[in-house]
Amino acid sequence: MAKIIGGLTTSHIPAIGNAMYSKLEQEPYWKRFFDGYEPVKEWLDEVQPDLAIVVYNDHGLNFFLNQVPTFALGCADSYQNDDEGWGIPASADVKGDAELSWHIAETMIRDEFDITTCQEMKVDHGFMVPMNLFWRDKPTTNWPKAIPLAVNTVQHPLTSAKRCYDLGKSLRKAIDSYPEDMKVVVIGTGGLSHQLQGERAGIIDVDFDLECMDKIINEPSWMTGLSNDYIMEKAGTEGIEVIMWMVMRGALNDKVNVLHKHYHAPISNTGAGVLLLTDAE
Amino acid sequence: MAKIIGGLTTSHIPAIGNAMYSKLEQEPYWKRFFDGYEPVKEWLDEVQPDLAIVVYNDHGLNFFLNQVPTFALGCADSYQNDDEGWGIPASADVKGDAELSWHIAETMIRDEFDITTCQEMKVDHGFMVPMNLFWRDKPTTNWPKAIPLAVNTVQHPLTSAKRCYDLGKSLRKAIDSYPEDMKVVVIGTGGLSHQLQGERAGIIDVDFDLECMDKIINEPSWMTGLSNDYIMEKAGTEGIEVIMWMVMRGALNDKVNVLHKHYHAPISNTGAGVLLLTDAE
Amino acid sequence: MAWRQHDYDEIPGTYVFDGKRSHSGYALNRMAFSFNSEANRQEFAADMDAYCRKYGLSDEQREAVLNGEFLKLLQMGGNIYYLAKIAVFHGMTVQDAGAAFHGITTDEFKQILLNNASGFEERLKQEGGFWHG
Amino acid sequence: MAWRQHDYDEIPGTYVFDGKRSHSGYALNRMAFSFNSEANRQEFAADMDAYCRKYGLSDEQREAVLNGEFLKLLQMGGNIYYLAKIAVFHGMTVQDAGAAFHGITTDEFKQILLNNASGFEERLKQEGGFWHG
Ligand SMILES: [Fe+3]
Ligand SMILES: [Fe+3]
Repeated sequence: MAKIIGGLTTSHIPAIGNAMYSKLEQEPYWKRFFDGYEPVKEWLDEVQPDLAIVVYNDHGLNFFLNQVPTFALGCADSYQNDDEGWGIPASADVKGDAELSWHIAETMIRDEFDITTCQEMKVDHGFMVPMNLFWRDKPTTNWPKAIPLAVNTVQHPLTSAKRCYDLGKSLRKAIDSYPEDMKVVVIGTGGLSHQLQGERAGIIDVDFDLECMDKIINEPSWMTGLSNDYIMEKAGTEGIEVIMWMVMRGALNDKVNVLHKHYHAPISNTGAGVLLLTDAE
Repeated sequence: MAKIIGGLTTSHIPAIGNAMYSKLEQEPYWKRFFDGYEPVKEWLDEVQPDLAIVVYNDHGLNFFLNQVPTFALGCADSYQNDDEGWGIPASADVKGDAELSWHIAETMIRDEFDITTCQEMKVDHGFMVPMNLFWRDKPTTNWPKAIPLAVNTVQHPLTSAKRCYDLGKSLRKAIDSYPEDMKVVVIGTGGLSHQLQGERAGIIDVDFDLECMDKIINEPSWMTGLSNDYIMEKAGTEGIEVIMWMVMRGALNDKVNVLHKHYHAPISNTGAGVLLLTDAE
Repeated sequence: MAWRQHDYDEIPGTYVFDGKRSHSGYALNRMAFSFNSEANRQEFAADMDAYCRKYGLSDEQREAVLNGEFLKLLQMGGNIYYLAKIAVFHGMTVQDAGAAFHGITTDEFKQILLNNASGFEERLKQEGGFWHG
Repeated sequence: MAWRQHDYDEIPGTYVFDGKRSHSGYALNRMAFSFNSEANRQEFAADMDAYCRKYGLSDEQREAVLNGEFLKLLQMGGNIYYLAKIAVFHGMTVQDAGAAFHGITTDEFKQILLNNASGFEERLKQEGGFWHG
């Protein structure tokens, strides 16, 4: 049977992608940030997951505003990165698993989530930066397979932290009922506090970020009780991405073990948090 | 305040569009079918709705299989018909109401429906045939505004009759809370029994169709209790479209007045039902 | 890994268009979707074989397209609404396709439809309540 | 009919990208989306004014694009992720844009970020539990 062996979180901003592309990991500005991923990489090396479910938002590569799905699930055998307008060369394709994707789609729709199924899907930095952060030291052929799960955090009205958490529970049900032996990790990406736009640009709220990290670990119901307005007020309009971490959290047990936590700020305009959680009893 | 003044249902198959385009309404094959719309047209003439919400499915015009939303709501100021591959000239654009659409989107997403918002949307025969059936005698400039609400009934897994009914309730809430004075009708389209594909093509199940019509009027909980497998077994794989009638039903009161009902079969491959319902106390 | 089974797989003569079918028919349906454009229809009509190859159809799919074998196309992942866009080139309507699925003439197929619906006006009377017409 | 008000409209210096904004900025964002393609970027760079007209921007939007006035573009319905695709042509990063929103230099903006985060390592210690680094 398939099994979720862990939940990870990370920021996914393009600046991190640029830093990796330009090999700045050991520069003073970046070193402490990148060091925070080393224990997770070691753990991944040890457990060798077969597949990663990457919960992220598209920022205008695959989805334009003509058609914005609240939840979109990749249902293809591979996913393409592409030019987002900055001329950065596209990464290699990431291998998917269409059978598992459709099984997840069936479970989620039966659980009354109104997802969009995507048999072709370009994946932007929101997906590629996390994959690179966790697996860049390996040849692409050794990467696990991946399934993109895109959450709309761009075009309001947005779904809620609670709905994301509930979607995670449905995702868990889907994985637990998949008959193939597979080790799966779920990666919640985006956040933490940042606001890119307007006269309020530049928000970083360390207190809020640390409270989120603590509550996501120990008291997810605190997070599911927050309104989007409240999160945006505290963490900035782009900080709302943190609701995607709740999909990962919903896919784990009520109680979790914290194998790793890390926080750094600022990275570009953002407070950056890393978690590695596994099911406790 | 805006108000839902009635719920309508109709089939939407291309053959009906062809018959109107070729002016076959008085031919023996078609006459009884088209006669069934006359009382509804008279009622519409009398009540003059400002806007129609058309619940339909796209059959491969706006949505390809690369990206199939379970529920997609038009959020534009106008909607375009276009060539579906048969070379039939496109109808005139239909005027939308983006403000109301976004209000509906906000309500539905708050109510935990994971809809896709569409600021550009081509509308196929599933949308145009019903509009033409009800308003073709008027110049397009005198048509009400319309908002397309597309339900995936093509790419399985599909949502359920129950979920459609619940979406209708959220739609009702949205209309009831919209501050502008507007008279709105909700049109559930598609069905009734038909199967276009496979060695079982040609299903028409009059008993099931009439039972559906009766239960949709008097006992919607019967319909919400049906599985998609059961509906497809009885009404054919394309007969599953009847779940879209439940969005209309959910938008009305528990008890309704039947101002009109009509049934005819076969029309092309289909059992064709018409309903005009209004809220009872 | 095998695709999962579903209860609806048991319905005879029926090809529920689920992920498995859509996955196997993706190139075929993608080609059919392109026929929404008149320019593409002309290109296809001019050289159907080349157009099928351009869209990456399997050999079996390509042959079935060229021969207008719609039951085969259905079994190879064609969706009925997309197949309708291909049927046009064989001068076929959905009713002709329905007949082809049965291996009968269109007139015979239409008779089945009439038979299936026969007596519906009497049923309306039995049903009671007001019915228009 | 006026667009409905929202609680988030009260957050100062913040332009929540909702239906109202997206509706007013649709042509602008559509143009920015086209910059995902290198060919389109070249066409835009060759004649920005003509390209803006081709995409149906309002006069105010077009002028703000040409002048790189990103606060105005935000106020006229530009989405920040799409504006980032336009900022490239003015040699600007999101941090430069952030500074522009404040009317300060990028170095000053970066200092604000550092100030906002300052002392976070001490906070981690206060927070207790194991933290890496
Ligand atoms: Fe992001
Ligand atoms: Fe239909």
